[in-house]
Amino acid sequence: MQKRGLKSLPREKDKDLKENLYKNVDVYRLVDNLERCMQCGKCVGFCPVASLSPSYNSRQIIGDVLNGQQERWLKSEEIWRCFWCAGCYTLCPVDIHFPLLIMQIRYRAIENKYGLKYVAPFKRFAIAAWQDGLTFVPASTKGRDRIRKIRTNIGLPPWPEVSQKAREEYKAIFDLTGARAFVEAIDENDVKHLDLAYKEGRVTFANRKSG
Amino acid sequence: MEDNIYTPLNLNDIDDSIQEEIRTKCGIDVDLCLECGKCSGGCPNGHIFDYTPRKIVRLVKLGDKETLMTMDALWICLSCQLCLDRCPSGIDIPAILDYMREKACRGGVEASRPRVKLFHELLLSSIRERGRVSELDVVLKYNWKTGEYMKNARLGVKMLLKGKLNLSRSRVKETEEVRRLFEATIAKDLP
Amino acid sequence: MQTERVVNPEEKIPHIPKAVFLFRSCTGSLEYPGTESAVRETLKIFGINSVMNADQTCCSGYLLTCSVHKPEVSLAATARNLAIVEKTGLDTYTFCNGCYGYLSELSHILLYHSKYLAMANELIGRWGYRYEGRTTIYHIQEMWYRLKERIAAGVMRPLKGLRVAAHYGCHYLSRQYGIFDDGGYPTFHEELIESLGGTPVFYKERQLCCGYSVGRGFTHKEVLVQPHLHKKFKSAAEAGVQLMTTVCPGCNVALDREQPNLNKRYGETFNIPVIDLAQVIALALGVPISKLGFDANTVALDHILKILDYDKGI
Amino acid sequence: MKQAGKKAMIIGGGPAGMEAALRIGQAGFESVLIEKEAALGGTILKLCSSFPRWESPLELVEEKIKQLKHCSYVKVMTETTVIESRTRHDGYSILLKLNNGDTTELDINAVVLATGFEMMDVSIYGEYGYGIYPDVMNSLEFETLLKAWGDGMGKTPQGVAFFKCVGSRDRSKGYPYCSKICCMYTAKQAGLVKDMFPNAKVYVFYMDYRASGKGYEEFVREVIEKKHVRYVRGRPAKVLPDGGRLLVRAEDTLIGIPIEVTVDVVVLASAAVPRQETAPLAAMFGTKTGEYGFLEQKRFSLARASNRVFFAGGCGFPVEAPFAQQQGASAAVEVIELFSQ
Repeated sequence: MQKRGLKSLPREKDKDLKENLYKNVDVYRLVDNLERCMQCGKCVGFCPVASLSPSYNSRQIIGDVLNGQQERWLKSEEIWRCFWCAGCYTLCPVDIHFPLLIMQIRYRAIENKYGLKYVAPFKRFAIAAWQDGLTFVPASTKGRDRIRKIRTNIGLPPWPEVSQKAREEYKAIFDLTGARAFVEAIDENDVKHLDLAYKEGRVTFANRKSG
Repeated sequence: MEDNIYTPLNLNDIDDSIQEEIRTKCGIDVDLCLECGKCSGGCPNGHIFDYTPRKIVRLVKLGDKETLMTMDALWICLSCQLCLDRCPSGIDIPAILDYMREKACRGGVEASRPRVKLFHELLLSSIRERGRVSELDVVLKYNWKTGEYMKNARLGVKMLLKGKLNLSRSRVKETEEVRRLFEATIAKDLP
Repeated sequence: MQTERVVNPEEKIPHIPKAVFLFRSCTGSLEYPGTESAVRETLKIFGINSVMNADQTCCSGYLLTCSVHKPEVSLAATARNLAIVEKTGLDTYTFCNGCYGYLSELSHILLYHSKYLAMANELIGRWGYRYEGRTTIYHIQEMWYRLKERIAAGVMRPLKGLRVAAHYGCHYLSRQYGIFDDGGYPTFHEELIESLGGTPVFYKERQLCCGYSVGRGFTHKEVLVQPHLHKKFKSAAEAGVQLMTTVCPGCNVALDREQPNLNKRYGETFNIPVIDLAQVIALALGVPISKLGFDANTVALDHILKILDYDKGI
Repeated sequence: MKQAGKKAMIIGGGPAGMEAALRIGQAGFESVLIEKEAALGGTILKLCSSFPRWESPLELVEEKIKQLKHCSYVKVMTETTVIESRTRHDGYSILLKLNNGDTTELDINAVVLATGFEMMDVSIYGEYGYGIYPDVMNSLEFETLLKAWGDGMGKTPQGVAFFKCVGSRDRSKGYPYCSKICCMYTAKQAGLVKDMFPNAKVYVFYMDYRASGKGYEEFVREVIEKKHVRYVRGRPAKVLPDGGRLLVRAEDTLIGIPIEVTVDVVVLASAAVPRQETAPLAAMFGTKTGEYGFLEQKRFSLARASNRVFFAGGCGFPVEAPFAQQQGASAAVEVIELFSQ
């Protein structure tokens, strides 16, 4: 057992430290102010996910995206853990909307066929949504009947009215924007193993029983 | 579904014992550390350390004895003293690593790089028996113990032809004193 | 409530509208229909007609943030839905934090990136829709707070000091600008609960996220969501919370459906029913219990109704 | 012999104002020092000890008051405020409200504003619970608590946490500028707590510590190394009530893990903003204020805001007491230069 499972990281060369490097992640220009980040750590202090799995560190993800070390995160397990609660955005002294950034990192990961197992469960919802114009429609008829029963006893129409016109238009939007191809390209059984990007360098207090 | 979910470290629960030990035993006060990162920048192996030298000093401050003893950096540090030489506060990080290495060995903690530990032991036992390192002895024992018998054999032959390999199993006259020296230091004070 | 970043109710809702456009929420209408009916019944009590429209589809924000499709879809779908609302000339009132968060974020993006607005309008133009950003997006909890005095006056079944904890949900508070309270320490739900006769509880993890919001409930249930909820419910139970209110059916799903799993996994005895703030208000204002759809909840409310000695029949 | 048409008024009796009044008086020109509080000294009266040499600030105030009494050209009027002023050809005629309630009008040829700074209202930071939890206070309020502890009153704390950059260097809820002095007075306060309660745990949550002055870095290092105050790099995210104490959530960015700590007192080093009186006074004398309400001086001048109006000390930008004095002296130089033409 010579190697302890730690593959050696390339010396973090600053080979690609060009300006506004984060632009190739922030393709939709939703986090234009990323370069204001002062690395102050307020977001990680609040983050409910970081307090459970320390290798998830939003500050370091921003730091790496700014310094051009994005590849490390594409193959990582951590970018799929964000709860999207945007508490980091609420607290950030420079108003960086981090969830919008991690959403776009996830797109880059999906393009490179990483993390598909974390998108697969929603493929069903997306496909169902084209038909129903609604999300979260239970797949089983038992589930749908239960909803119809509850809705009728409280005096609501058995099923939320979504007009046929609405469904067609909603479905058409998916086709026209190429989103349908994107959804169908998600291959559920491509369960590539994802590695924790930052587990080394983490103080693992995991097995320490604290109060 | 066992539950070793991480809970954030509470700073009040930091046990200063390891920091105290290093202050008293090695005479190093880690509070002097400016957290500037000069040591980690220069460290030749820094990029494959799981904890860079600065983070090791930080671990001492956080009192994380368990990680200090099981981390990989303990065994792949070349103790080249560059971090000590560069440190604006003169903190002797190699000495901290030496101390933690002894503590790990004494505590029976399984080394993350067993071969490195084996090599250390072979060198020391050769000095202990013969008062100095007899290279051939150590190399052969190392190959024997690691099971790679013919490792570097061709290199060995070339060195022999060039007279670079000292075949004699040389020994110091007063090996008895060297052995007593080992007994005196190893036995006692380390917890 | 303080500071100028926060809008005061009279400013955001200058006068009480006669009718509002009630934006249908997928979870709200399917998982917990009681929320939708409670909202409509309560608005009816105050003479506000809630207009719903069958052409309005899902806001598609949830699927967007689960990264299952790209922003173009959601921008176009939002533009389309809001164009429908603009045709009615009413204000958009959502009763789900998710819808509110996604609608205001996506409309913000549409109105600040003319490129995206043009793309969306061009796409939905083929069906005659056009989004100009005339409608303002509200959340129904803002209407409840705006009607605080009238609600307090109209209470027929006071909550008799029931220990109620408010769960604010992240997507509303994280809008930061133009909301009713500072994201750091909101109190306006507690004021509402107090006006209904309940005792609000400020437990330690009051503002922890429900953890379900963006699909982590499906992908990381055992790894992250359950330990996270365990932390939240342990703190709530210690503070003696008897009932929890949410303003988002998504949070309702997370907090309500997960309690039995937590009890099984951690050997706890959590029994805190979770219902929408609108349902609590409707309950206090005397709306018949049969209209509130409590049987959709996993954690039953019978012991709460017994404490408030409401006979289940009415 | 008081020279006609050479009378200066200094508004604000802090270190800057006292120094300006003294220098102008010593140069033989009449100077009127008005202060709205009952005693001269300004903010430093509230402080205990000082950096970088741990001296008591009261000694500085007593010394200055002694010198002011000694100088006959200086007239000190405490509990006096400015009501309004009319511009005249060679200055202003200023209506003052005295401590006994009635008013008086003085003809003044040069005005030195030295109204100082105050703490920003940090209740906007709901996440820290200022104004909600009693044990969360800003640094000025903490000075009074330090004094109480010094006299043996108040409960002995087990843990104190200092938060730096609350309101400063924050473009979303506060001000983008760095208030310059918080790093040093927070280190001083932390050191004092450790002196009074050696086994209390004292934490300072910082992003950087800016100690760029004579003896400043050694001062902070002494607090860290000798007094064992634990400096944690990471701006705190949240303060929660936890069994009667306060739980602080933050990240230790130097090791990259989220941390928590339970303490009894949380001190917020809030941003320093100009006092509310600065804006009306500046308007009254027609001088311009900068983006955040601080007074702006004309280019190439030391302390001149407009041809007969000068300023010194905290109302220009937050500044330590010794430097406020220096600014007071340079304002005095410009007044003296104006009077000796």
